[in-house]
Amino acid sequence: MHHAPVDDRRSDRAGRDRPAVTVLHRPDPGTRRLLREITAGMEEEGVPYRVEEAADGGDGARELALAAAQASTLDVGIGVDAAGYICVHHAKLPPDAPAAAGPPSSARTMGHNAARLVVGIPFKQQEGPSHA
Amino acid sequence: MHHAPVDDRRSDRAGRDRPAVTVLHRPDPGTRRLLREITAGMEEEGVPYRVEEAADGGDGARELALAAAQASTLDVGIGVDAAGYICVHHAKLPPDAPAAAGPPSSARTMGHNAARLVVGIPFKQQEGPSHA
Amino acid sequence: MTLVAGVDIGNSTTEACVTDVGEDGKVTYLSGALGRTSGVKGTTENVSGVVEIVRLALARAGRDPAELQTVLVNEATPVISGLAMETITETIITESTMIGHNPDTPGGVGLGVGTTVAFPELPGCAAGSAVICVVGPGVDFEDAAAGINGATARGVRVAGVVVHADDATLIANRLGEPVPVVDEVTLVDRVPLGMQAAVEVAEQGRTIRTLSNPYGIATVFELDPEQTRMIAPVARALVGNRSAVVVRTPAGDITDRRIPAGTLTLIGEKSKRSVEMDAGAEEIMETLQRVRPLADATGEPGTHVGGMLARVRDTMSELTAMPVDTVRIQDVLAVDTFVPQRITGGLAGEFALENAVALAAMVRTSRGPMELLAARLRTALDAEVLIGGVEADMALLGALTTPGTDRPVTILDLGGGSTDAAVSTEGAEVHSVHLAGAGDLVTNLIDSELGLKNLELAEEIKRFPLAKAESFFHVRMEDGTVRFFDRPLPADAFARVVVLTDAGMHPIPTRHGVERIREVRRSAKRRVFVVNALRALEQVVPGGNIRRTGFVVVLGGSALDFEIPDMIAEAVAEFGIVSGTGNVRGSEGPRNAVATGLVVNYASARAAGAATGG
Amino acid sequence: MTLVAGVDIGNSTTEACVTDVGEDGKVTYLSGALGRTSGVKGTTENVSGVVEIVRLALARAGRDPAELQTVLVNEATPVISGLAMETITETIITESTMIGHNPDTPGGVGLGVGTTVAFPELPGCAAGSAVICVVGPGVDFEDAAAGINGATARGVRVAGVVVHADDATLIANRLGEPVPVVDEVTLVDRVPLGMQAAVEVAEQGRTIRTLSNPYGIATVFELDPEQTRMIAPVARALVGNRSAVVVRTPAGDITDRRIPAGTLTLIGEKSKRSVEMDAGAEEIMETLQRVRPLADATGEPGTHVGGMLARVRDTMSELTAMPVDTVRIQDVLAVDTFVPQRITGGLAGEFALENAVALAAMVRTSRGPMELLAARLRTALDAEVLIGGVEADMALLGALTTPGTDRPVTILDLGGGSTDAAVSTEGAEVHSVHLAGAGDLVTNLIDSELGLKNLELAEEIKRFPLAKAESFFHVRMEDGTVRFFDRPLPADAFARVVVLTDAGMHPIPTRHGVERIREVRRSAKRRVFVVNALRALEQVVPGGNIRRTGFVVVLGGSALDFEIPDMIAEAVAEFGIVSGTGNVRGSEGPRNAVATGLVVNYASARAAGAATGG
Ligand SMILES: Nc1ncnc2c1ncn2[C@@H]1O[C@H](COP(=O)(O)OP(=O)(O)O)[C@@H](O)[C@H]1O
Ligand SMILES: Nc1ncnc2c1ncn2[C@@H]1O[C@H](COP(=O)(O)OP(=O)(O)O)[C@@H](O)[C@H]1O
Ligand SMILES: [Mg+2]
Ligand SMILES: [Mg+2]
Repeated sequence: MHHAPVDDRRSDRAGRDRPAVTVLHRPDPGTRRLLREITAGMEEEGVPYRVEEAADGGDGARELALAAAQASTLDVGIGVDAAGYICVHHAKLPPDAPAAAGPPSSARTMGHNAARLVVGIPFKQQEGPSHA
Repeated sequence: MHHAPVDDRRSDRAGRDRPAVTVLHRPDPGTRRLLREITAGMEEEGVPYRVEEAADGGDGARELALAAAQASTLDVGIGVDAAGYICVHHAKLPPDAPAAAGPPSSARTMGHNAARLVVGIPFKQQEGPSHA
Repeated sequence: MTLVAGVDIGNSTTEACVTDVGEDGKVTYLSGALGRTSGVKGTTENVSGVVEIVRLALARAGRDPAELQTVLVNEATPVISGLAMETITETIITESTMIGHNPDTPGGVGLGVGTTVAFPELPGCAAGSAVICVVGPGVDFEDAAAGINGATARGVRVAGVVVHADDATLIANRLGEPVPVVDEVTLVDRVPLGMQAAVEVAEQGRTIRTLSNPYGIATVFELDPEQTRMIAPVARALVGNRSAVVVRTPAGDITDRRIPAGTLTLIGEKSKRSVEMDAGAEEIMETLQRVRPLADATGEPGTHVGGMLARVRDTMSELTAMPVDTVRIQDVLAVDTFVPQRITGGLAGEFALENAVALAAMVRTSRGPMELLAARLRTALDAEVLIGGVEADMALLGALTTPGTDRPVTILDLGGGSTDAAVSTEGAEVHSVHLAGAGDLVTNLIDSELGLKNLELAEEIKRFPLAKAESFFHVRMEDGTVRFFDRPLPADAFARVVVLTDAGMHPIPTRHGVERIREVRRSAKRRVFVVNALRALEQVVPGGNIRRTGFVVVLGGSALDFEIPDMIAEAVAEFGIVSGTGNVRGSEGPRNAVATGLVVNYASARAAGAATGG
Repeated sequence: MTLVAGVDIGNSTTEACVTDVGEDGKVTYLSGALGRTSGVKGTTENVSGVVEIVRLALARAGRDPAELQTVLVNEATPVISGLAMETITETIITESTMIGHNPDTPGGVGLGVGTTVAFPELPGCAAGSAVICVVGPGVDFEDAAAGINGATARGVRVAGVVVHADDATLIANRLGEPVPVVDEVTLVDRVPLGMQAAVEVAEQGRTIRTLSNPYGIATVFELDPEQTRMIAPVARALVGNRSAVVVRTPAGDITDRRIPAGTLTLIGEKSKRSVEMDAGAEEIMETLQRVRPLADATGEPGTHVGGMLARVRDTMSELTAMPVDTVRIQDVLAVDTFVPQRITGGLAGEFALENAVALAAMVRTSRGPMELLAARLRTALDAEVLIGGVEADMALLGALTTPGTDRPVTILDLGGGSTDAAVSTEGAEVHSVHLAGAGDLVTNLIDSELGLKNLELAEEIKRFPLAKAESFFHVRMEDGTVRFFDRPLPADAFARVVVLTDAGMHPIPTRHGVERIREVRRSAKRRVFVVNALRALEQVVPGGNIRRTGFVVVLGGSALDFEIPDMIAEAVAEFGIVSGTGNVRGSEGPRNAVATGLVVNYASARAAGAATGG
């Protein structure tokens, strides 16, 4: 009967059916640092996540985010395009109305807000210049 | 800014992205009466639904329900097999652990409970002999 | 060095500590243990429990039971509590005047007025007449809607519908002109026909406005002032509902009757006063304050309170083997409560929250067969067994091992059956009281106010926070935070309010929301412990002036609660005293005070002996 | 038949009804209308509003304005209210003794004690020492964790962490041995270094137990009783937090200072009494009761209350063009409230709910330039304009058109600025009162208690139910029911508490949950209207005995509220009187009573005239 809370750091390695926000990004080496910030935002909020590389193609952050949201068991996805532009989407939102979007400098905040979309608390505001 | 509540009776005809519980059934003429009871249960609870015929195949109620749940924008689906056996599933549940299941006589209650799964209130108990 | 065990036999819990005491009185604490008290405190039934707990403590200290030299036991005077609860109001509907249940899914919105007519009679209704259609069991919703639409087409004004089945939305959705529909009326057959009636359904999230207002009913039925006065209680009973039906019957009425619960007589040492039970807790407690100290309490025979006190006395006499007529009630705590109860005469299983009074009574029995208990323990443990000092003195000594405390110190011992307090002034004079009502009363209030009929679950609700399973993989805690789980939650937890116990997640099988359950839990704790803490302090501190209390140390099992200590801190905050949960020996929290005090007492006597002897 | 309009110029709202009055006094009501009063009640500024509303009513009745023969206007004595609020407590932290904010996501669980050391100094710490690591801005969480793990590997006991960024979980997750981490400490640079400190984080859904207990802090820092007494306020300030840091600084302290708000002097017609503002609302209202009827009120100059009353007088004098020194305060309503305020000296933007007192004051000015107003209306409407009887008399006459009412009748008029009451005994003698505090005060309390700084939104929160947007397609209403929408909700509503107004869904930009906002809303309504309704009834009914009130009819804009009438019904239930919301002429609800009463009065005078004349 007792359920252990999810250990966030294991999420990447975990199976598909475990609840997690999905992050879908272009296979660009420059996004590494960004992904670290995005996932840090989610980890701080205590929401599990899974990071996946998008197959080749010309999709932008929004399309990636939507696909990620649809793949997510929590209905929330993040897309990161080759330029590092970030989009947060929800599977139940109209495709052209994502929940949030921002430049690379907003990576941490985007992670927090994807998590907050799951938790259902108000979004965090982007503070001054970013960490990224 | 003002949003009109969904008119349940229009749900069948509505588009894919509108929130609705999906009902997936085998194309058996005998299920008509059942479908009426199932959808009545949801309509009474005020939760929109959409009814679809399953393509040919040997799937049972549980498989149909799971597919329906995955197709539903509300994550909740109902499957009805050729024998009229009914299953209520949720897209986030393990495939082999549906939320509820019952014989044809429980049709109305199954409809209520699929709706309550969406609304998040305790299930209705099946009362004595059924209407169906 | 002597291996010494201190043992505190409480009403609920037996606690022990194992220590090494030097010749000079220096004490080295080795370990502690606790467990349920076996049998009634102060009787030989306690032996098995004590032996088990002392052995456990010895094992934890890594010491051989054979080494044990001395066992110190408290002077265990049983303080036993009894508990009874009586409803003092009753709501009765006569002549099917109204339907005031709150179905989950009524249909339509608005107000409809007309003459009640059974669904099969609809075709016979004259065009132009206004009717309220009463649909009995077995009628299909499509047939019902078709029948009503047909009547409307003929010019009958069907102004509202009352249905047996859970079909209100289904019917309303199929009407040409939507009208209010109230459903799940179980006894629909008893709705009087041919009478004027009004059906009202409010918008989602709102409550009705017309039928909950006497002048609204007067407008609807064109009542004169006298008739309005008569109908006013019906309006009042419907306040807060989302839907309702009012039928105008010749002698229909709804009464909120006070049940004559009887008179409680409080016999003080100097004076004696009576108070009506149905006056409520506040008045009872004020009366008690005027006759204090209490010598006994009696209830008018043949009344509810008579029965309540008789039950308490019987339990006491059974537990202590004292003759019933020698049982003296030395304190009572009355608490206002309510009990969800089915309204007599309702047509749809209407419930009302009826008022009730819970009465906890406390009896201090004569000192039990302590010598015999000591002798048995001597045999069982093969050690010297000494009966220690007065329990309150020992508890104070133990409490003073809490870091940061000093005399004058006041202890508040929040137990299961009683709330005890003692004060030790600088002159070391000790004054103590035992008050009725503590943790068990809180559990009982939670059980009855939520209608659980499950004391074990009520105890869990008391001790652990709530959450709501929001999906199969996460819960929202009562503070609004969210917690994720790896595996899907148990199916019976989903969409339910659950209590997050040590042993897992237990669903609470009621319709109450998290907020409601939380409020009942917190208010029960307040009604018992805040009231008793203030009562106890007031009685025990010099001159009743709480500001002069010194350090207040809160002890006992209920001081382990996750919110009671905060409530007490807030309640005494205005007195500007230092109050907090005890931390016996800097490590035991609010536990082990008496056991520790026994050893402290023994050691200082020994040191004094050594000093004079040497 | 004469086409007659009754017009009621209220402080907030102007109401009219249009009627045909026969020679025999028979009245046929044709239509009604209402709108905002233009300008101050009883002045010529009202003309434009009255004209517009009368025209609207005529249009609704389908009558030509030229047909209008007579306009009846109430004797509009302006009753003007002023409102002021002052904080009376202030929490101040000195010497950075504690960090008591509640970050959303602290890290780790438990209690850690050690000496504070800045993160860059960690490598210099001796093995075996216990430290609390203070991580300033700009340090990456991986670097922080690596640094701490490194120190731990060297044998330094890092017992807890205090961080500037929102990184607590990130750091805690990366520590070899998890320790409590408190984050989002904005002024982390001011945490004193080299001091003993304790960091505590409770499990999710729980609150801290050690640092909120004075004996817990005493245990941690090995304090003596005197030091414990000093630290007790810190413990008290931390009660209810999930995480906290306490630093032991030589003179650190936290004080909950009462701000000397000054003395309010209530001058009655017979006696005069003073009361300290910081004694709170209850004591102020009790003092008022002892000097009633009030002739004036003054506040000690140079104090907060002096300033409050000066502001009220200035507003009054401005609105009415009366000299400031002739303004007399005839009633006050004091209400306890609280204001969320930043704690002085806090290191992390800590907030405290400081106590405050809101004071509504009511001034009845002399009768305004009614004759001039009447003359202007005559020109503007081209009709006979008559100034009707006393307002309270007219309201009573109008209220009696509510079905089911009879004399003796009492009206309770719940307006915007004042709560008025009048009683008409069987002898037709009328007694009336005007009390300070009504709908506008409720709106102000909601605004300040929720920290909205948006009166329009506060007014919406007062009037409409709340919901929480649970997905992009559905909301959960405050009563727990769910409502679906066709299209996704506006993005700014998602996961927010929204108020469901007539004009759509408006998000409430605070962190408060539905329950909290609901409780503030309901308690504000109770504190103003339940208090004032009872005060008004008590003052107006014969002998102050509410049981002898007869029929109570609730009128006014605030009687349209979706919960105030229910609250008043519950409050007066125990008196066993008939009380409900008025339904003027069986159709107007609690509106149009004075306008209707004016016509009733005119018609019966006319009938009497016709009878004697004929
Ligand atoms: N962790 C806990 N939280 C809340 N209440 C508790 C906890 N542990 C014990 N209690 C309560 O303490 C009471 C027993 O107190 P205790 O001091 O053991 O009794 P006694 O002094 O009569 O032996 C019971 O009502 C029990 O519910
Ligand atoms: N539908 C409503 N619900 C709640 N309050 C309302 C409603 N309509 C008006 N009010 C309140 O009524 C008050 C004005 O009352 P009103 O009787 O018009 O004032 P006055 O008698 O001073 O002209 C305002 O505080 C306003 O917020
Ligand atoms: Mg229904
Ligand atoms: Mg954080």
